[in-house]
Amino acid sequence: MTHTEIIKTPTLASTRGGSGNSASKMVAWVASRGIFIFTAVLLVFSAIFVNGFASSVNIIDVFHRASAIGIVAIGMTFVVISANYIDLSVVAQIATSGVILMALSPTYGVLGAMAIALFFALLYGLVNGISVGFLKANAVVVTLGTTGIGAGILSLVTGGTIYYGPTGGPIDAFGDARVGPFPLSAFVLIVVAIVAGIVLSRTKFGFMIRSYGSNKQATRLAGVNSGGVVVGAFVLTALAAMIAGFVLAAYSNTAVSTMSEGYDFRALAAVIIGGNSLFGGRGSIFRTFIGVIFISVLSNILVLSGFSFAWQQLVTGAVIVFAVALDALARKAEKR
Amino acid sequence: MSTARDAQPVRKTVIEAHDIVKRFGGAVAVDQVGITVAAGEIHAVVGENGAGKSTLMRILAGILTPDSGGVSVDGKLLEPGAKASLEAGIALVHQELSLIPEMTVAENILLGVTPTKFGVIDSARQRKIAGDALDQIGVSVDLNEPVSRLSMALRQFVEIARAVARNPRVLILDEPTATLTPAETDYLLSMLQRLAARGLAIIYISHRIPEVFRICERATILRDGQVVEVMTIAETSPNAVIDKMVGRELKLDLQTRRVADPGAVVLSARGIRAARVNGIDLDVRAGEIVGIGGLVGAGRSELVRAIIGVDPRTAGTATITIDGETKNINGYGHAVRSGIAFIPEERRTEGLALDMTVAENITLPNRAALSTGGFLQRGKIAEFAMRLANTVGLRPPEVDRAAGQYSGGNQQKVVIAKWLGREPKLIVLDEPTRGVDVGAKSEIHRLLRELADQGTAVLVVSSDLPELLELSDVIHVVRDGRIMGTLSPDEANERSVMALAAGERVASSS
Amino acid sequence: SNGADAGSDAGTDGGYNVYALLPQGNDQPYGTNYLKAMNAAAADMGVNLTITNAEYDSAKQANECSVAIASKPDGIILWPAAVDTIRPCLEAAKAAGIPVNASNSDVLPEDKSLVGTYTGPSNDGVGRAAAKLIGDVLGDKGGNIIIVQGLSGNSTAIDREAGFRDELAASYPNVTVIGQQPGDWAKDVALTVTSEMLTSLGEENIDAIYAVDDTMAAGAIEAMENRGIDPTTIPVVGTGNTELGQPNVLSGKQYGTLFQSPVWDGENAVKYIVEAIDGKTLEPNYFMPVPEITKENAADYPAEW
Amino acid sequence: MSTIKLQETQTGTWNRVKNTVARRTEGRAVVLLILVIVVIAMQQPIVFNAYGVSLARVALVGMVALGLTLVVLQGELDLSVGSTLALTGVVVATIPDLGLGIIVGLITGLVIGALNAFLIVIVGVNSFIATLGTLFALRGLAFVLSDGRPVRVTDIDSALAFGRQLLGPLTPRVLVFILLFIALHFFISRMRAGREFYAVGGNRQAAIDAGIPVKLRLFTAFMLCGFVAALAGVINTLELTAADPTAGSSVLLASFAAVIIGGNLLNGGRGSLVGTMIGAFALGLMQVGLTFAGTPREVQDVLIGIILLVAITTEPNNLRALSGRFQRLTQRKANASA
Ligand SMILES: Nc1ncnc2c1ncn2[C@@H]1O[C@H](COP(=O)(O)OP(=O)(O)OP(=O)(O)O)[C@@H](O)[C@H]1O
Ligand SMILES: Nc1ncnc2c1ncn2[C@@H]1O[C@H](COP(=O)(O)OP(=O)(O)OP(=O)(O)O)[C@@H](O)[C@H]1O
Ligand SMILES: [Mg+2]
Ligand SMILES: [Mg+2]
Repeated sequence: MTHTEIIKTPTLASTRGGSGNSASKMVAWVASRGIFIFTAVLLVFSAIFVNGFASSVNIIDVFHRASAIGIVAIGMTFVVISANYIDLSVVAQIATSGVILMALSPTYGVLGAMAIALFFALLYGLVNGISVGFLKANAVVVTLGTTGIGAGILSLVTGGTIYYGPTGGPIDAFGDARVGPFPLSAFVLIVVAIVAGIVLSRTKFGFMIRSYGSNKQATRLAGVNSGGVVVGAFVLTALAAMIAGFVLAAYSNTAVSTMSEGYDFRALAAVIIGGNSLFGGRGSIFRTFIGVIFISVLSNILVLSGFSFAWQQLVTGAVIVFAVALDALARKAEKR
Repeated sequence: MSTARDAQPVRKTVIEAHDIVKRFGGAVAVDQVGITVAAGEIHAVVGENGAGKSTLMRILAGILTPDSGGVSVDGKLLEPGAKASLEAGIALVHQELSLIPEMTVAENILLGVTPTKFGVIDSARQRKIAGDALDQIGVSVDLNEPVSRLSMALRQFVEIARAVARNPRVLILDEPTATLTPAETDYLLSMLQRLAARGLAIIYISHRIPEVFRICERATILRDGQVVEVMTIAETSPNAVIDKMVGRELKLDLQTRRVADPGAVVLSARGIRAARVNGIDLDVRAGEIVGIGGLVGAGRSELVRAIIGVDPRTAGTATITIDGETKNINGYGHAVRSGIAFIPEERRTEGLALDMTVAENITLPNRAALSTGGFLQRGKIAEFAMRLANTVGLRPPEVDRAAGQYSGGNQQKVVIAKWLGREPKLIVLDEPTRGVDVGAKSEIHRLLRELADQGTAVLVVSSDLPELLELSDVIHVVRDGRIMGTLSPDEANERSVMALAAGERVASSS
Repeated sequence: SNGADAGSDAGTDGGYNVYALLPQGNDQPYGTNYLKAMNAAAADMGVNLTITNAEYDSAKQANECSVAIASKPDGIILWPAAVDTIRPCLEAAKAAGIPVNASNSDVLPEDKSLVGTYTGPSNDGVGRAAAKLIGDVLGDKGGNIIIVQGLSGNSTAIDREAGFRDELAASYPNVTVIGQQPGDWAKDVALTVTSEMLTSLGEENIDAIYAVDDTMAAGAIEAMENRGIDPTTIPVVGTGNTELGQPNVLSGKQYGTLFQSPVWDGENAVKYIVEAIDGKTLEPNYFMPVPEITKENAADYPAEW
Repeated sequence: MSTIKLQETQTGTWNRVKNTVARRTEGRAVVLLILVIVVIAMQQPIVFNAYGVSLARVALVGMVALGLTLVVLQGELDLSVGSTLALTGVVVATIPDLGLGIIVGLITGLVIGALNAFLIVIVGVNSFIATLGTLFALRGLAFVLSDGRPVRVTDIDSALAFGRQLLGPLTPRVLVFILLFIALHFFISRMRAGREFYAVGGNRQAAIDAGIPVKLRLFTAFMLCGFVAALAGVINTLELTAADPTAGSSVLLASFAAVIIGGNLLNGGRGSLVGTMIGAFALGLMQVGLTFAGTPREVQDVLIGIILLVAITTEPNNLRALSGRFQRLTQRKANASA
């Protein structure tokens, strides 16, 4: 968001900047940054008390958990901030790009396959974006529809076939590649985060997305092609989902039509835990990134500590509830 | 007709508020305010935008709880909360319409007090009470019609009927005439006098001082959240009231604008048809201010919105000519790109992103100028926004404060400011000063004149006749989506405009 | 697709009308090949198949069961979405006089009387066989092992684990399961959780890994390779002898697996429902042979899925 | 006394009919239903002969949707219905005494609804987010209680008895479904508390200002929604004689689809249970028909996906927007050629 250094706002603080009396200001400040604090605490706690967490091999696993879902979440942030709640169709999108990469690179080469995947990613982005942006249809329903169509067709075409690449092939190599102690996919995640962050916070397009999320009508009446902005948001999400599909496929050197089940809500959870507003307008890629790190570390230490799947779900859900409740309280404190 | 001045002098106080303080964040909206209103009195509350009028009323109605101070009815202090105030007989007609679109007129009138038998709605009684309320204010409308299908004016009267249906002791109206035409306003005012005559205590908020002088007995004048003075209308003058409101000498130059030597045609619309617009031709020249008059529901907004492509046209073409080059206006985005600025009717929903800062709102239409290679230039934005904020006299001029925290008038200044940055060739304004106080209003008028003098073409829709007459070089009067007549300043006066608006064809020049 | 007209009572080409109520289909590798074989067999025997896929939603399968019964087919092949939930379906079919065979996942003992027969692997048996492979490779000294489970709550996964643990308890007391996480039938998930279990439990403390199918076994193996562990030092046992698993077995990276044939499964489901309809007397079970596969004999069993 | 006329009120029966139609929200749902019925009548008449089965499927799709509609009418969402269904199922099955189990199960539903409402109303979390959290948490709880495997009810025979046909070919599920619909429809159309749901969804600030107990209404809606989901869970468990912790995975999206196709506005304030009912019928009958025809599941998904897309993009308002753009395009061409 734009800051104006030359003007100070003494008493009349903006809804963004916390509120008048310093006590509630403190509360607001702490609460609205709660997720950063929690993440820090969680990391320290894990490093000290969770056996093996700090080991380099485990860091790699954490990043493996974080990269694919993180890339999706970062993409989805654009849809969320444009006040369109969620893109459910990322599930179908990830699987589509992953399967295309593994299934077609033998014939068309890795780049050829990626090009084809890109085509479908754009297709998803455009269909979703046009339906929501220009036909003014509700995003949740639209993407629910495109998921049914896309996943259905993918499953019809590929069945449950598991496509796998040659061991040591380029894709496998990418999946196993390390940069120093980190897996290559971690760097993909970070690069995507940085680029997305710049786009959202620094560019004209990002500004229009935030403005649209804040007030559709006013944005349109300012001469913004609001439909185009929405299409842009969904295309960015689709591109991210495509990259995530590549990363996920490369990680296990396999792809199957069911590979991305649950990625829709898990990605959204990351966006939300980061403290982005579902009402649109407010939020940042950095928040999403932190949200991703948080849930990845959480599930990692739950497994390390030998919790059963049941308890993992229970704890994750509880944490989401706690995080969002805190965010809501922060908002209240700011208002007061 | 009877005016409040003949009303008998000694009556018992019904509602009394004392030492009311309300802060929003650090901002003091209402500061140590007291007010007393007697039965049968119509009491005006006037003040500039942001003076704290609406806030005070919301406190009286128990919707906002004050940080300190209390409200008492018949000497009994009220519990906090809307329910208590309602039961005590305080009914508020909000500044913004607060009806439920998908509910019927009857349901809306009894919203919150729906009569029931064992929880089941007693629709017979519901309709009876609603009908009575409408009769009391003398408005006829189908009780089963969903409010979403009513005209703005009708919605305003349903609001009032809702307040009346709670047969209140105290009736508060916050700028009820903002969306009404003179005829409707006239009707509303005499209706209020009837209600007062029956012993109702009425608090009346308006920026239209003449209305206040017509029906009110006393006026509490607010400035910056404080009571400046409580005046007895009979013993004062409009200018005195205005001076108190504004707190400075303010001469309203009400001379109508000399006809500018019309420059080249900038906007030309031919055969425009759209929803509730039935074939309209009109031209706007450089340096000319063209006014559109008519009744609410006449389709004036629809007309201008159709011309510049905000709403779809079903037929007709509009062209804009800039330094000799003529372009078709295809869609709104195209219109904006070719130098048109539009200030919409619905400030809060269409004019501003309320939770974004003033600077961000100003950036929106100027994003191209304020970014290079797709990247926003933050430093530039700050200065740019500040300059415009000062140009329109935003108070306080704090461009990184959320726009929603400014009062109506200041919000409108921001809406205008953000367009000035584009140095538009044509400015279209729909109700430019609705709910804007006299001070801000005259500043906005001066601004528009200056723009016209600099050669900008201006198209104004207004329900505020004095404003229309004061500003316009030429006035088109619209009815049922058609131009009924066109009046030049020497022909134009309240009568001639209303006559056309009401459908009487009179001979008109051009 | 298949049997588009199976709804109508008398099969158009005089063959039997059979409903196959399955919990998976073209959305899973096994199901895909199971369906292929099933359709092929049906074509041979002139059976009109109507196939449903309940996606492991037992309520949905129950409704599909009543749909099937309503269209009065000659027989029903039922692959339970969750074995505990199918009693009402079986009773309704019995009441309607429609023979039902169970396929792939056997019904509970107390429901056995309600089905003609069961064809398919003994999932319990598969688990036991896996336990044998691991028990034998670890020898008398036994050791600590971890389990990479299938999708949580999935009945096949549950049955295999049960059989596996029973067999260990019965015959290999020195083998102890020290960790278990769900791999969701997916290689990437298996890869991550295996690696994490190796971290938390200590590579040196783990002597063998049981992954309840070969896809996840492949994940477990890659997890070890990523950490620079030679997979042959920690024997991995999977299930399926799949296209993904067999190369690992041949190369010795995966110690062993169990050959489960969707082809056998699909074919025999059809074969025996026809016999049931014809009123032939049937064994209570026709178990799919599930040979133990190791490096030695892997070549003799071409992968089917 | 003088009166003023601000708007011509149309009269005449035709206009009244036109208005009434114009006010309804169920248009597209009706169209779809008619379409489905016609196609089925031609392709799969058995769907109607076996109406008991078909109705059971409609009830399966529609019951949770009824509860969801109440929440949607207030402009909120409940993503946790699927998990609620699974959890209550497990609760019912784990309690030996069936009667007691059912009661506890239903109470569980109410408690979950109250919990969601608490997060949304008191704490102030957006309902989409809050129920996303409970979606995960409750599913986890169901797994914890059931140890991740199906739980068979102890008193199987009573459960079986429940599943049997009660009235002609109608199972208890169908009858409960119909009764529930009648009750809820009466509630939101005739009772004050229910009718005020429309106010809460239509203009919340106005509802608050009018003194409507908005928080109470929200609590009511979410608790009813939770209760209905629980009811569905109970019925599943009884019909299946066992509870599956993975149950209800498809419930959320199915009910959501029914609500949307039923013409309920997601922003709240506009819609009806009748619409949801029609939507459920359209979807349910279609699924049964496709099952009879042995259509692969994938094809069914694609079909439903297409229907959803069409349903949502043909929202009257959206259509208007579309036609507007179209006109502008054609105009642009005209201008270009001119
Ligand atoms: N919800 C709010 N949050 C923060 N500040 C507010 C809020 N509501 C009002 N204010 C501030 O309180 C002051 C008084 O606002 P109020 O709406 O009462 O003015 P008003 O006299 O009604 O103006 P107008 O004539 O434009 O309606 C203004 O400075 C406004 O910015
Ligand atoms: N008879 C009506 N039917 C439906 N909507 C109406 C009717 N009359 C007015 N409205 C709505 O009320 C608003 C005001 O009406 P409209 O804009 O046509 O009148 P106007 O001449 O522009 O007056 P204003 O200056 O108040 O906008 C518009 O949004 C219009 O849609
Ligand atoms: Mg006000
Ligand atoms: Mg207007």
